[in-house]
Amino acid sequence: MNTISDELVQQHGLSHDEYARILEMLGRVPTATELGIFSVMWSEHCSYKSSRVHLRTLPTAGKRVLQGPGENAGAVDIGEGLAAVFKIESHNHPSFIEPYQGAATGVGGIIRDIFTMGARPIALLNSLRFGPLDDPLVRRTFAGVVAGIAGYGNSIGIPTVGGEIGFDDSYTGNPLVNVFCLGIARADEIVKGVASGVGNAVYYVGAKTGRDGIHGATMASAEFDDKSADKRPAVQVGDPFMEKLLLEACLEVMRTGALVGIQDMGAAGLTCSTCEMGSRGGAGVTIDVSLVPQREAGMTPYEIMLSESQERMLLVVRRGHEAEVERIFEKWDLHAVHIGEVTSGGRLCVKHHGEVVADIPNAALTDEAPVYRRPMAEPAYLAGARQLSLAALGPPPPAREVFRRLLASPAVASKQWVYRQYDHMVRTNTLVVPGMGAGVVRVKGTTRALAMSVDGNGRFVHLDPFLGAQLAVAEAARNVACTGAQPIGATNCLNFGNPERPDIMWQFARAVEGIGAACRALDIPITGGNVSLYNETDGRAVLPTPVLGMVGLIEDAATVVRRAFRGEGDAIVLLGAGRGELGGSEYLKVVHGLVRGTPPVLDLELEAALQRLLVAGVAAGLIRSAHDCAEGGLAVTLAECCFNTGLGASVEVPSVDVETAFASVATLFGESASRVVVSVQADRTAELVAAAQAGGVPAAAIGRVGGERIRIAMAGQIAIDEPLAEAEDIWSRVIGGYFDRPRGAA
Amino acid sequence: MRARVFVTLKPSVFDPQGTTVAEALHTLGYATVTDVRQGKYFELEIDARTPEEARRVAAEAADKLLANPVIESYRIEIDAGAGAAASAGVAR
Amino acid sequence: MRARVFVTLKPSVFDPQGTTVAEALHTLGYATVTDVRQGKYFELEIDARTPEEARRVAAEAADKLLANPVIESYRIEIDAGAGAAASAGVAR
Amino acid sequence: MKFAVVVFPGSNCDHDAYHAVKHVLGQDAVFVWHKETSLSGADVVILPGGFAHGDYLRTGAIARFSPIMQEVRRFADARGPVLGICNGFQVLLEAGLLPGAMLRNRSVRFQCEHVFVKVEQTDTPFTLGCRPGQVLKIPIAHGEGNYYAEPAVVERLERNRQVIFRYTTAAGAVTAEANPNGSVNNIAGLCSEARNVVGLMPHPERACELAIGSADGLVVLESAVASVTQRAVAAAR
Ligand SMILES: Nc1ncnc2c1ncn2[C@@H]1O[C@H](COP(=O)(O)OP(=O)(O)O)[C@@H](O)[C@H]1O
Ligand SMILES: [Mg+2]
Repeated sequence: MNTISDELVQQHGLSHDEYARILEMLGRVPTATELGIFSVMWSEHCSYKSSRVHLRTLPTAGKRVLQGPGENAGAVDIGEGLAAVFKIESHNHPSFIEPYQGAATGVGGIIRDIFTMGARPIALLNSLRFGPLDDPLVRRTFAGVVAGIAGYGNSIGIPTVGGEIGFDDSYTGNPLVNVFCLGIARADEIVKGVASGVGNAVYYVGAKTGRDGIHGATMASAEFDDKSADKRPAVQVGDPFMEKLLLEACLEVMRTGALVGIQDMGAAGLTCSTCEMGSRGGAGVTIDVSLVPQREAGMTPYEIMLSESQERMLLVVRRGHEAEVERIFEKWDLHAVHIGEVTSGGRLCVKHHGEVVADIPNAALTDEAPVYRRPMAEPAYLAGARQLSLAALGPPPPAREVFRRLLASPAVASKQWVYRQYDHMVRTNTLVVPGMGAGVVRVKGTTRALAMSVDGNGRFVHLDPFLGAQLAVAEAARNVACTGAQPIGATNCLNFGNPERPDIMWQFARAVEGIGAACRALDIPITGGNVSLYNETDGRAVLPTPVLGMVGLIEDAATVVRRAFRGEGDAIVLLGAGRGELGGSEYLKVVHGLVRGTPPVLDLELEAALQRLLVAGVAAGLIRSAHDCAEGGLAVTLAECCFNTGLGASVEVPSVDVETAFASVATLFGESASRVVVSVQADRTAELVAAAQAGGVPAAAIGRVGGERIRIAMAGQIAIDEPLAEAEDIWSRVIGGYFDRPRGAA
Repeated sequence: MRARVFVTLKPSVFDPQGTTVAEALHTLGYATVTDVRQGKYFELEIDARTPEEARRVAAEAADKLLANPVIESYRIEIDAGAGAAASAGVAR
Repeated sequence: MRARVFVTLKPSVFDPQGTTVAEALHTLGYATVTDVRQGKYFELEIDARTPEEARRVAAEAADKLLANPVIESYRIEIDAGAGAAASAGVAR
Repeated sequence: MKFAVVVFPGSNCDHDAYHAVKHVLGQDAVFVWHKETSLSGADVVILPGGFAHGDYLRTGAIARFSPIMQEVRRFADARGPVLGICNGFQVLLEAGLLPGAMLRNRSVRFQCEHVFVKVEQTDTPFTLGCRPGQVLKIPIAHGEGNYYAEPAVVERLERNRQVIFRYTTAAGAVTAEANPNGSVNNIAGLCSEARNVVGLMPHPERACELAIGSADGLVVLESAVASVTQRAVAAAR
């Protein structure tokens, strides 16, 4: 009879009460393998035990939703019998420990989630957060993460069509690496992660199982501290070549009808895939781990069940079709191994050379895993941080200087150094490439296209989690609407600190409420997502960072617009109105080193009207370019519309009504929401303005495209007047400047 | 002085490149090659007076840049001069 | 038996990776590192009875696959057994 | 007219080449798996881009041993038009069907961007529809496209007019700035001595429709069609 010490229970990240529940559920002391299985399945990462009660409140239904949360990825109907299958995943902790491999395996993982559903992945995006680039260690992490994303995505041949990058001290020891993937499937051929049909064969295919990543799932659920070094052998190395073979072979197998269900082995590896598939199918699964292909000698059942080796899939194959499936995998130089069967009775039974080493009801590991309603309390910092007295800041620097400093801020500056490393054109679908707004890919065989954007703003959420999260939803949706796409579904990745702290839990809960409220108002269902908690270093949490991944549908791919101005003489129209809001802005951060104030107000009705106007205006060929105002406000937005075009702009903007000393910077750099800079053929300006007014959207023709300067006047006075080439030069060199030697230097 | 630095993946770390090379060798008929591990190899020319000094510089370079301590280990050999025998390597 | 194969770019071939490493080392303050060349390193486990046989297999593998003669040359060392001294390398 | 697109494990621009040939150009296209031993009676062979065998070891190093490569060699020896794009070019180099080798990009990073290449020679099956000196805007997407050959070989290539594409400015000037990866003499593409085998790093198949940024690459595929037609006419005479 084995015994389990308190210490062992603790090492497995299980609380006293949780262990007591295991004893009760099993009616006996667990075996070591069972203890390991419980520990990973009941970890925060796999069980969502702290977040589940909140996530349940998100709106997940909609007329296009084909698959909501609960499967490997969500799916929405995009017409013509097709579905867009998409999801976002975090790989934060692994990317800190080993940036290249951590990011690479993050990409690998989310791609598997998509093709597991029977969809061919056609686009990747990523949302990244780092500490300041002045820190050499941060630079190393940054370069490693970007190279890892490139290394995996490029090799497997899925274009990375967009993303975003933010910087803040709080991410220095805990970067965020969130990867989004979208694939296309036939709507009636979506494959699920189910095991059913007693006697059907369970197959293992892909890379061999090694000792890597053991405890990876529990690691992602524990705060970093000095002791985390002990857990470090848990680094997984990605093999994109293997994944490419798996991708092609699995899609081929799916076309045969031989498959009952399939799931990738991600976090918690074989454990998670077996019990989740069984649980979804209302069946049991019995496997013999001695049959699992192993990379190292002498692996124990515990290790095999918990290994997080990458590029592995679990399949349930209809009886009688085994040879057909094996043959397809052989063609791709993969060996599918029959490791078990589907059983009745709903238990996960693990054998080792025929001897039972674990026997657990699936439900105990999935539906009946612990769920906590953790205590919440408004954080103490909030009241103070929300106070912002502009007067106390002293006089602001001249607008021209602020403009230049903002263009040189890594958060605003061109990300070309990054996305040039990503193959963003492979598959020849990319209509809008990175740097030109939301990524847009066409759907071959149809007239349609899909726009995608990932957005989040940790500062806003830090200052008001409810509003900040709403703003993230609005920005992501607005970004896709700027291309002409109707937002039709979203996924989210919630990156927060330690949920056992009431103030963090409060941030989390409020942010989820905000996402829900905004999605309801904009009529956008959430079809899935990911939660990453314990993003802390030595007790200090990252800025609370919910990231929204938004998908929009464009009926006629030929109408797509980008952010760049199109032609000399076009009129520039500002949709929406500025209120001069500087709370949480890039301006305050860059110029005054502050994260303070209240985020911009958000009128969701106006936001919805604005997005409707954009979609209709683009479809009608009226709007020729569109770019939303985000970090850096109107002035930066205007500049970005000029960059990469050789076209300047000259505008006169109405001054906002704030303290006079700050009127200029608030007008130019304030980050009021629901604003978009569009361009329109000059003789159609009135048409657009009228359409806006009819839709209830403020609109003002503020100037025209052309010339070689960026000129912004306010109240009759020139505030900014910069040569386009100089501004573009500043903006385009920032990130590369941290990594590349200046040309000509010895 | 020349330092030769061999960087290899730690034994427990998966080596997809080595695995792929091994498979290719099998396809080519080299069945007796039972395992392949692929690593990196650096030759550093170091302006040092003593082999010890060269080794110290090479080790620092390896620690900071050439090897990734999370997944790799390295070994250094010093060629004191052209034609001189390699001094014994020190692994870490 | 273990064969160690070092593949290096021929001296006449520009080595972008080595150059980048050298620059990075200079940035880190290692001015005494005057040149860096980066190559590949393979460890082949070979089921061979004699070191000569292992060397022959390794050389064939290098000729056919591991090195590209247009830009690279290689060197082989054989570890006859654990703890045994490396036999002298043969370059080509 | 039939194009064969060879698929190695790890090829990932196979669908792009297929799409360009079949749906943009309107010609017949078939995928040919690397383990096959027949090119299915194709008139033109494309070795597409990607990461054959993961590009582990060296780009193209393992792919050259694939069974289909014997057929490709036979086809090339019979003067059939063979186009190697990016990874396909690298395979041709490793297989010895074209001279030289690829080094890491000078930047030591993968680069994906539109570049300009000048068509240096129009007497190959893949450039005969070009104007001499025509500049094409075509994307690159590679980490190892830094072409190298020994000086004597480069000299011979130049003398034999085997350099088919060169990286240039938009105006066709051969400058160091226009060279994205450090290739010797700004070489972006080559042909064999018999001129029927062409390899290039840029991706013409990704530049066949304006909607995706450029249609300048289409002329490369159109040339192949014209060349096969010409050969057929010549043979009939
Ligand atoms: N990590 C990244 N990967 C790929 N593309 C990126 C990345 N970061 C930024 N981009 C691209 O750069 C452009 C500007 O990004 P951002 O400033 O966040 O845009 P916006 O303000 O419109 O949200 C976008 O087109 C985006 O897709
Ligand atoms: Mg953004």
